[in-house]
Amino acid sequence: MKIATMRNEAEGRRVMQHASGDKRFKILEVFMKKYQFRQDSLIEILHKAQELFGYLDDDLLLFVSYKLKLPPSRVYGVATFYHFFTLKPQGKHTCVVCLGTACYVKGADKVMSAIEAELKIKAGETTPDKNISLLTARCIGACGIAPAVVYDGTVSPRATPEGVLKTIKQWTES
Amino acid sequence: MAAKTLTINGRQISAAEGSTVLKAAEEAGVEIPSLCHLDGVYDVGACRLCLVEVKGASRLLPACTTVISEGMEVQTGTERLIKYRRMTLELLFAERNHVCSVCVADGHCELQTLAYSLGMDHVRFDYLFPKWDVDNTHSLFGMDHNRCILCTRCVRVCWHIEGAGTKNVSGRGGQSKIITDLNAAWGKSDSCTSCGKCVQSCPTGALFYKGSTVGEMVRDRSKLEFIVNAREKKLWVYQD
Amino acid sequence: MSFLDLDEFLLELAPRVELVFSPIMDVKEFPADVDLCLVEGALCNTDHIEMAHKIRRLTKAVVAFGDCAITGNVSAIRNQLGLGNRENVLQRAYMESAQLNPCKPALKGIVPPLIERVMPLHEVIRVDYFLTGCPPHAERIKSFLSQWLAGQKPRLQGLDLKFG
Amino acid sequence: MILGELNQLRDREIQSRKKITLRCCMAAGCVSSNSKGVFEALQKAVAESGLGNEVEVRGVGCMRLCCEGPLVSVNQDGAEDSLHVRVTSENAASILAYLKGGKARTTRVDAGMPFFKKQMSIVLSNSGIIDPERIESYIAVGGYSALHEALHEMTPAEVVSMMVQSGLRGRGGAGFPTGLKWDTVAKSPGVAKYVICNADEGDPGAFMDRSVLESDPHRVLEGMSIAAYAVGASQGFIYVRAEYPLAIARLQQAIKQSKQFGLLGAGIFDSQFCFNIDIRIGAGAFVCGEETALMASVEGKRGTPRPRPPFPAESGLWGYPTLINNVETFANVAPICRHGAAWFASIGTARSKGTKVFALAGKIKNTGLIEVPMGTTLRTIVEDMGGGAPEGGRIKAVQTGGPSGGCIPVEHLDTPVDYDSLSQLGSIMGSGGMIVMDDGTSMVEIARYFMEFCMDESCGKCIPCRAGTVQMHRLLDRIARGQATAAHLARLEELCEMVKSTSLCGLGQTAPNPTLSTLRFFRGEYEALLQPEMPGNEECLAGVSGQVS
Repeated sequence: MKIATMRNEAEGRRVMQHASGDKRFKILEVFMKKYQFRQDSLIEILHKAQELFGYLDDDLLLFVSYKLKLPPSRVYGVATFYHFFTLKPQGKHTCVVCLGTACYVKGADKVMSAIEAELKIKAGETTPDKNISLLTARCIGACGIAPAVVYDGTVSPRATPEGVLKTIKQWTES
Repeated sequence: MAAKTLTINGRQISAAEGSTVLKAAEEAGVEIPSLCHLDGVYDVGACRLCLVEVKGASRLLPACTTVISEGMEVQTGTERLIKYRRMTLELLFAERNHVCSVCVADGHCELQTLAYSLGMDHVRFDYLFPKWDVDNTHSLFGMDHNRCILCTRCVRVCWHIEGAGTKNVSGRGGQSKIITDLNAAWGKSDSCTSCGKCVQSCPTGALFYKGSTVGEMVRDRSKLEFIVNAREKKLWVYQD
Repeated sequence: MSFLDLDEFLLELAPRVELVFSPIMDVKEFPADVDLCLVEGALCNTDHIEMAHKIRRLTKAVVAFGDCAITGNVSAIRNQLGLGNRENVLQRAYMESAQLNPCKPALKGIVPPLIERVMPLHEVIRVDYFLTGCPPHAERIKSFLSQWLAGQKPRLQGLDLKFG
Repeated sequence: MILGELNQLRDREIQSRKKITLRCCMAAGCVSSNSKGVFEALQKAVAESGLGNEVEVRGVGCMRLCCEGPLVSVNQDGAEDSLHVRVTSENAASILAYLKGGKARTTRVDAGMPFFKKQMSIVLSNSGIIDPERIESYIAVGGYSALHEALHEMTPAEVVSMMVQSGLRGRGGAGFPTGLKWDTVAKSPGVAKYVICNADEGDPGAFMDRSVLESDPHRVLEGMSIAAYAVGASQGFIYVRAEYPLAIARLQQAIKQSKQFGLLGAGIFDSQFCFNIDIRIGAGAFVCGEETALMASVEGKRGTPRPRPPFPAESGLWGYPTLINNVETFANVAPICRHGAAWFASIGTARSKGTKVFALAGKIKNTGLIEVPMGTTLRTIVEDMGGGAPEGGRIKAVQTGGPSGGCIPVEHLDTPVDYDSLSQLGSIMGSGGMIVMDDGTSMVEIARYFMEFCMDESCGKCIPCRAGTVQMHRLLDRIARGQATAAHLARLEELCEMVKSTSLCGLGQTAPNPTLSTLRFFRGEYEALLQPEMPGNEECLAGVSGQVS
């Protein structure tokens, strides 16, 4: 555990900080303070932590459990319960294929298979070169434009296997 | 304390107000099967084995979390309930790798006992044969996830009685797993006090004393009850 | 072996039943019109499956005899090792675990082709009775056979249904 | 804020309106088709054409015909003039040319087509009309006047009784009478009480709540405030899916504005009533739509449900009485307050009052959002409004209720849409997802798809759901692959019944519904995939017959 005790010169008292000196921990701490370090804010804190760091590693989860005064097992249990949190680093690009019912009946499964075949990875995995992570969603609520695919956070309508492969190829070639 | 009168399987009984159906039945000598209930810790109503029929209720109700009321009419062993309980056990046996013949808890296992008492002589669902780890890193105890039924008794005793919060559940659905701290090796746990309460609470052979071999893992639940009674009722002298 | 633990009951049994097929008998073909067949062991290879179907066709009452036949038991542990296919099983058994002369049986017809997944008997054929235990205790066998010989539908309960 | 100020704001906003309004859809569906680009192009074109005094470009919420987005609606003197579809940033400017008598290079659709004309708007009455990012825009259409009325002219008990009389039932799926729920919470003793808005719209294929939040967030806040007043709560939470970033942003904005205007916080409308709302963002767990799981998640825990009773109305968030309603339910509250319970109760059928918003999607020409009175037939929705199957297809079934619902075959299209009729057909109203399937859709595949969904989303707490969904999925998969016998099908049905009866929460209890309903209406499709059993082995795997026990 890389949490160190440091002396806060200005206030003349000892405070706990993350030993790495990584600024992002400070930002996260400020965010936690906004929630008064309330234990029920755990999920919001984890959202913020993932936004800052990209994924939740052990060190980060320990920091959160320390600050929120929660058992580490509880924090880990919550972080692994929800699909949205990832404990592994993601690729440079993310491609989320919506597999909601509307997208499914309009051929999202074919779009998915095309990407899996092209990248040779399965849903939930990242290419070995850490370039692209392939993810699925259980409905992003964009059923009117099904099938929907989300490239790096931007929703794209009416996906086809050909269209998706074009975007993927741009990523693999750049 | 006020008492409530109710009928269980047609027999009129009375029990203290606020009792659960499970407790009232137990006091009246009616056994209701259960795997997640453990005296001394809060109930979660998860195993669904203690489901009973209550007249007027639209659904089956878990005896462990249903509080008795005046005039309640409870059936604990209808054909339908027995059928469901048997299927629940079959689902459990198929879910992980419960191989009684090589299990440390053989002969002392609540899952096994329920199986034969409910007449489960074979499992009609596909065995899933998942690959789960065995954590043997702790100096005193071991955990074989292959035999875990996710009743969460260990999680509850660790939090509720020991107060360590070492154990919890990670993942979800069929991928749920009992973890130690941040999914660490048990032997490396910072928070585990090695009190052994989780081992005492386990209904199957998932948690065991190291060194026990087939059929040797016998548990003493009275220790758990003792410590709970000691704290809650100030009964600090162990009574047989 | 636990069948032999029946001791004197075997003598009682002898005049009342005709043993027509068994591993300890020199009979190659499974005969027709069998009244009762106690099937031991899980199904691991194609011969087992063929045999199971033959038994079912020619037998009135089939008993899954012992935990292996009922659950797969220890013989099904290879399923959870995730070995994936029979080649890997042979590799593990004959090569990796061998202490001397590692070599895989290669000649055709010696080892029947292994099936991908070890199965309990009832996954393949209809089973009339299940006699649990590893091994099933002699008392349990005796109770079962006595009821059956008396013309009843055998019923076992309580501890007589215990696995392991 | 007092009433006078509210009215002043309203009047000022109305006066500032221009002769012509160009409404550009800025809800998630259209945004993904670059409606932002269209919006900017329109603004630029207005500025360049010097029509700034006459023409206002307004970003609005959902205009419903999502499949044709981005949508731009032209309104002159308060009446809709034309609706432009699939507008691009390139051809957007030509709409201005059209206004000056020229020709628009955009495609137009008939705003009088049945898709629009057969709708009846209560929940969506402001959707596509007001700017969801400006509270003034909501106030201009009478927003927050209902809250004022409730606070100053009604007692909490009167508000509850009004809800009871309106006959409103929960729009989240189960259809529990809303008034009864409010009444229970109001009567439950507690030093604290909470109001939760369930915006964890998890049903795949449903996007009504997203649209309401993106198009008219203040309506939900106002509904929650009225509810809080009625039950005596001072803190509210909106639990919204992380998959809806735009809805979250608009809600945050709306809460901020409401606080600035004194419509949230202490002493609202100069009364004793204090109410605050916090947003809780879900993290991708369908089970959190179940109210006890949702509360666990709001408390920052694993979203696992717990047995009921005790019901949340008696013992909910942190053990205090808690009112949980869905987005659409809260969205109905302010209109009921404004127009009265009798007005609301006059709409719909005997046991299902008001309107229902549906997300129409799948193999159908017009996909998008519709709001119709309860009791409208499926045929009206699918054939008249939806325009039937796309070219070459024939409608086979309509799926309602998502993974908890069922498939209604085309023969039953004349069924009126209300809670009871749908449940008689083995489906449920659900939250409002309506997926149309055509000839090309295999019903066994659909059942397997939903079972896989439930299996992945099972929280793992109770055994029937955790292990039962896995086994049901295996059986469905085996059937779909053509490797099953009649015995497997019998086993599947037996297991469906068991999981339905024994699971802890709604997820498990309803997980078998898509399978059971497709079995009920499309059994032939299952049977066509079955293999014959080997002779002498017919009962193999058939279940409990003939065993020792």
